[in-house]
Amino acid sequence: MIREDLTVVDHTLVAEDTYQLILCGRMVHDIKQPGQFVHIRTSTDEYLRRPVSISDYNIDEETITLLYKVIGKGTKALTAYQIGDSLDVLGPGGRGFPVKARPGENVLLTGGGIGVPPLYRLAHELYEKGADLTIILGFQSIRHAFLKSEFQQYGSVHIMTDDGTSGNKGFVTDGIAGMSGSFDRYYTCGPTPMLKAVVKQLGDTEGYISMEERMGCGIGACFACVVPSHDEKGYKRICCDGPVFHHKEVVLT
Amino acid sequence: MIREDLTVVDHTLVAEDTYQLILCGRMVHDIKQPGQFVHIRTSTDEYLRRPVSISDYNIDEETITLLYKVIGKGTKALTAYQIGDSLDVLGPGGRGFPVKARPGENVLLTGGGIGVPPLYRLAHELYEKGADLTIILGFQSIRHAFLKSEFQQYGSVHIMTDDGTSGNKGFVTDGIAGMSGSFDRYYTCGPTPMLKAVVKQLGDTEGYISMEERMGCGIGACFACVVPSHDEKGYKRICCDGPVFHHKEVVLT
Amino acid sequence: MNTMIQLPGLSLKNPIMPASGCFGFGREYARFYPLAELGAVIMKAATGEKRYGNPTPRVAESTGGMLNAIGLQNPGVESIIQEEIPFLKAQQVPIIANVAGSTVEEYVEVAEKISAHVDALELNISCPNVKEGGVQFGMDPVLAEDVTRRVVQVSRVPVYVKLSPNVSDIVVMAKAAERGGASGLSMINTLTAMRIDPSSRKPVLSNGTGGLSGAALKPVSIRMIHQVYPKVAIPIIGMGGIETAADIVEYLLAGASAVAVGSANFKNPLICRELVEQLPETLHHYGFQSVEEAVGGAHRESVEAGLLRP
Amino acid sequence: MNTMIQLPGLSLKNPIMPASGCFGFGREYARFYPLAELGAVIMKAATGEKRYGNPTPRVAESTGGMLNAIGLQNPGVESIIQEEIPFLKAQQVPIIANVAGSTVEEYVEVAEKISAHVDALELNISCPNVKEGGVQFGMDPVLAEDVTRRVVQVSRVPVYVKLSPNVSDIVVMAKAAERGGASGLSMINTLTAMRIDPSSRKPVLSNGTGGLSGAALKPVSIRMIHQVYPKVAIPIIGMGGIETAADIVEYLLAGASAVAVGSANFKNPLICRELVEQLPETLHHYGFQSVEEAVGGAHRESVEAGLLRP
Ligand SMILES: Cc1cc2nc3c(=O)[nH]c(=O)nc-3n(C[C@H](O)[C@H](O)[C@H](O)COP(=O)(O)OP(=O)(O)OC[C@H]3O[C@@H](n4cnc5c(N)ncnc54)[C@H](O)[C@@H]3O)c2cc1C
Ligand SMILES: Cc1cc2nc3c(=O)[nH]c(=O)nc-3n(C[C@H](O)[C@H](O)[C@H](O)COP(=O)(O)OP(=O)(O)OC[C@H]3O[C@@H](n4cnc5c(N)ncnc54)[C@H](O)[C@@H]3O)c2cc1C
Ligand SMILES: Cc1cc2nc3c(=O)[nH]c(=O)nc-3n(C[C@H](O)[C@H](O)[C@H](O)COP(=O)(O)O)c2cc1C
Ligand SMILES: Cc1cc2nc3c(=O)[nH]c(=O)nc-3n(C[C@H](O)[C@H](O)[C@H](O)COP(=O)(O)O)c2cc1C
Ligand code: FES
Ligand code: FES
Repeated sequence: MIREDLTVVDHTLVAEDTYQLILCGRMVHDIKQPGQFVHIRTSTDEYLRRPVSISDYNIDEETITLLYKVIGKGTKALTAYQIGDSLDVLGPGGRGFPVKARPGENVLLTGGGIGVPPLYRLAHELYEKGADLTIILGFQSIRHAFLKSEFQQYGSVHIMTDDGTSGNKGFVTDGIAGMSGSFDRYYTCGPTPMLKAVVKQLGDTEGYISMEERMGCGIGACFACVVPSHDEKGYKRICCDGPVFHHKEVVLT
Repeated sequence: MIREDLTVVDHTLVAEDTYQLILCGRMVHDIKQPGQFVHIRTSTDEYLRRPVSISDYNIDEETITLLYKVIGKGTKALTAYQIGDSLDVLGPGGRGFPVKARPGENVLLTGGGIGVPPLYRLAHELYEKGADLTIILGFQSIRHAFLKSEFQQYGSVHIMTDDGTSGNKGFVTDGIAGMSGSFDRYYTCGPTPMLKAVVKQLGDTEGYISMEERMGCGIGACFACVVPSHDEKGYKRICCDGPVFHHKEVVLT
Repeated sequence: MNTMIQLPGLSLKNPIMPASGCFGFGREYARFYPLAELGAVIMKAATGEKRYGNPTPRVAESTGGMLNAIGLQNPGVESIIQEEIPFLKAQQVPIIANVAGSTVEEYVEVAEKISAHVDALELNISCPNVKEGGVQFGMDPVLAEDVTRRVVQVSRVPVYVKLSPNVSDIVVMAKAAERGGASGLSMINTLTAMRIDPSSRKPVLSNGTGGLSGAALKPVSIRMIHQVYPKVAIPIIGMGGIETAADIVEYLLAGASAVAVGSANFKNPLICRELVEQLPETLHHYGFQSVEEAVGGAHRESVEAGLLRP
Repeated sequence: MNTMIQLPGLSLKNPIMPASGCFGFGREYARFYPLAELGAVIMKAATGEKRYGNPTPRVAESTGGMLNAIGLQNPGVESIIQEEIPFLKAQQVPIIANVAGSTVEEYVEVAEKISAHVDALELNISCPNVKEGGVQFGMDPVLAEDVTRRVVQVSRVPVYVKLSPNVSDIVVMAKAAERGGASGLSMINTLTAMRIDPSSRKPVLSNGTGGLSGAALKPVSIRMIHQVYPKVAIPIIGMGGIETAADIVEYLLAGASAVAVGSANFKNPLICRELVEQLPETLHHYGFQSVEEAVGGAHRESVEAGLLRP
């Protein structure tokens, strides 16, 4: 984990209010797993950095790819960065997805909205290990969808939209319900209500969920980002013990 | 008095930490006298605007010329504005110098440091009325001096520097002491200690002084910028009753 | 969109008014827009005699806010009645007089005189910038109740007591004002603060301390209004750091029925007018049909606070 | 430049330490720089038993600052002594333990146990984010004096009492702590505050209120330290919104002998190290030969505050 001024090498709108930001710097060498995140200082006057998942990276080119959606002040400020600008980033943070797959295993990836990006690198690595991937991505509407075709190189992609403007109408859980056969493992990232529904639906299947919570330090020191856990300590910090947890590790409230 | 987004048409360094900023907009048509000022919002997060004197203006080109010195946060922020940028300005504010002169009258202008700019337009207008101008400008050193040659077209210019690197060594009051003959009228602008010394030195000569004080509203509503006065009300507001006062109007403390 | 709001003595076409001390007696801002567009105007503090106030510098900046130590400079109640109120009356806007003093007698005298000419009083027991009077009444519930009662007795119009945030328990002070007969509360005045200039090694303000206002103060004010709202039966005029229409919604939700805008007038002399224009759309955006519907809203929502990702 | 400062129980190579709760128990920041560079480390609050704290969201932003309602989450005093202090000891940096509790007994128990392992205690009677205990001791001078006395009795190391800004009269609280036997004061904790989200219509923090920290708080803290300094004979550790070395000089001038840096660690995890590096030059720039020379400086300057234009 380092603090580094990364250089913006690309910044493009990929869907409504959603941008792809490619940053260049040495930080990429510290990435250990898909699903880790960076903690970004989006402007100089804010006390809180913004956590954004690493969607993809390239060691040779020393680039990290992020996808973010404009929600409030911080992500709005991010949109102003142009190619060549430098951005104060802390990272890579946290523990990502354990990339577990034997050739031929059936693995399910489900992502909702801006929970989709961290699954992208994960899909790539699972695919390389020979897993059979079923990928269900949920978006508000066709205007909000992204990474659809990119995911297709790694498995069979199913799009769900709230309004049915792309793929099937419904939530990712409706998508899961429509699948035949069972899964050896699943990975999911999205808003907490979605995570809860997915975890419930998939019962005892081995699952890994990526959580989110408002963060302070982003490195484990302030206890802003805790989630209750089943172990003796009673809590996990999303920023350093997570954001990815085994589905039985934490209590989803 | 209006609030207007003025366009930066020129911005250059003219002396150490001192910049000339030329702004374009309709505001220029409201200027009534030399010595009025504009109240600038130098960045979006600050509560207080910064008052800066109008040094010169051009009705035909709709431009206003300011000269400012970098002192702190606000003036530092000003330096970032580039040609084409727009700047939120309130003005023209206050009452300037009454331009009183009969041909041949001996008129003294004394300015100290960043108190020099408002005298520039004044010199121009007094000159046009046929006054004989003696202009004494005080600066810290030659590196801080500006407008020297520009003033020469209007009268005899005497430079005083604290360190003697340009003109004579000493304060503007030393410069005044060195003048022979008497003056029909004087105008002065600079730090309060200088104003006090000048007013004392020139005794009963009719004089006009331009004052400064930290401002809130800049339009007369908040009473931040008062100076005690000799009238029944007991005070004057520098932002709207001034910044220029007859030397007997106010109490210099 | 219905932005009207009825408060004791005040029938407001919208809930927005300039805060006391940040708008003088309205003359200067009337050059920028018709004051009739405002819900009401709260005048600069009035005292019994004219006051010069504190030595300068009287204002300074701080992160997200500003400090002031004007010290209640004003021309005195008689002069305000004769010179200033007629001007404001001609603008066709409800007038609230801010009443200050060093003694209970002075408060009573000012209130009695000025209440014949305005729609409501804002009893300023919270000015941190004067040596005597002012905030001492605002920090002791017994004094606060007493001065409120005596002012209410003589006032011909409803009295809103302006509370100070410089207290351990704002609810105690609010209840004291209510017991004293206040028709409403005005929350809040500035928080006592100081900046020291490392170069001069002295406080930036001549007075040493000054009052912190502006956005930095907003979360403190919201907290206090949220605390007080369920504990009193009288309406609250909320203020502190309002700069946007969304800020106003935040104040309404906390429990304010109307709001005052202070320091932001210095940033932008047109701010009050702009907020009046923007409020209907902003209320609509957040799903409200009227100002009234939003008042106290944060006390009624029962869904859990949490992070819902779109 | 001499940046050393001697305080009861603490021999600091420089006056800069991370503030309690913003630096955990040091482990995370030790990955960024050697903690030995710091004047001292103030640990996260310790309570008798482990505490989970408040539900999330626990942090929010506000203009010029942030709000938190962590709720004193910590693994409990025994675990801190066994798991955390040995790590910090190995870093060769003075350790201050932040002691919290819901009852006087709990404070006493925690202080007694932990004081055997650290260089000083910071008695936290000012946490606004817990339902019982904490700040109630910090708002009542009788309770404050009592808990201080009892903690001082059992503590093997000097006790610094951490005051709350949520009071009407900070001097009364400071004197109560001094009477109780405090060796020093720590000023200040966070100011109780709230933000409401106009979309959800609810407070942004699950706990409703939270503590305001950061630059927005600085002028309040400076004011309080400036008020307290001439009224007590014990040293003050100053904090609230420190982000630059000039901020530190401002705190020293107000009367602090050392400072703590809190929220700014979240902006920049290397801030404390950077301030340690910058302080000597900044002190020199403002004409000081040592830290000590600056302490309380604003109380000694006699030239008039005013605007001197260069
Ligand atoms: C581990 C992790 C990974 C994430 N990855 C991505 C990603 O790849 N792409 C993406 O667009 N978003 C991602 N998010 C969500 C992203 O952090 C928020 O959308 C962002 O912080 C919003 O900031 P804002 O200033 O625009 O919004 P505001 O609402 O103005 O922010 C106010 C505060 O709330 C916090 N906050 C608001 N929403 C969230 C949220 N959903 N999660 C955590 N904190 C929040 C902000 O960080 C800030 O401190 C991730 C969150 C976490 C915890
Ligand atoms: C009527 C008038 C005309 C002026 N004309 C000019 C000019 O033509 N050129 C020029 O360079 N400067 C001029 N000044 C001074 C200029 O306003 C200050 O230098 C400037 O405000 C400093 O702001 P800052 O943020 O850089 O400094 P900071 O010290 O960071 O400012 C902090 C606060 O103090 C105020 N302040 C600081 N110094 C002064 C000062 N000398 N006078 C009034 N307020 C001050 C600032 O406005 C701000 O509110 C004038 C001042 C007045 C009152
Ligand atoms: C320059 C200035 C002068 C003020 N004068 C008064 C006053 O005379 N009477 C009063 O009750 N409040 C006075 N206040 C306080 C404001 O009315 C208001 O309560 C406070 O500033 C918070 O609002 P704001 O953050 O929008 O400025 C003054 C505030 C400022 C900034
Ligand atoms: C996230 C967070 C947690 C805190 N936890 C504690 C704590 O456990 N004990 C304590 O005494 N103060 C705690 N504080 C208060 C700080 O120590 C400090 O007094 C305050 O934040 C002001 O300093 P700052 O503006 O530099 O953050 C906490 C502050 C923050 C922001
Ligand atoms: S954000 Fe500070 S512990 Fe996770
Ligand atoms: S600055 Fe407000 S009255 Fe002059």
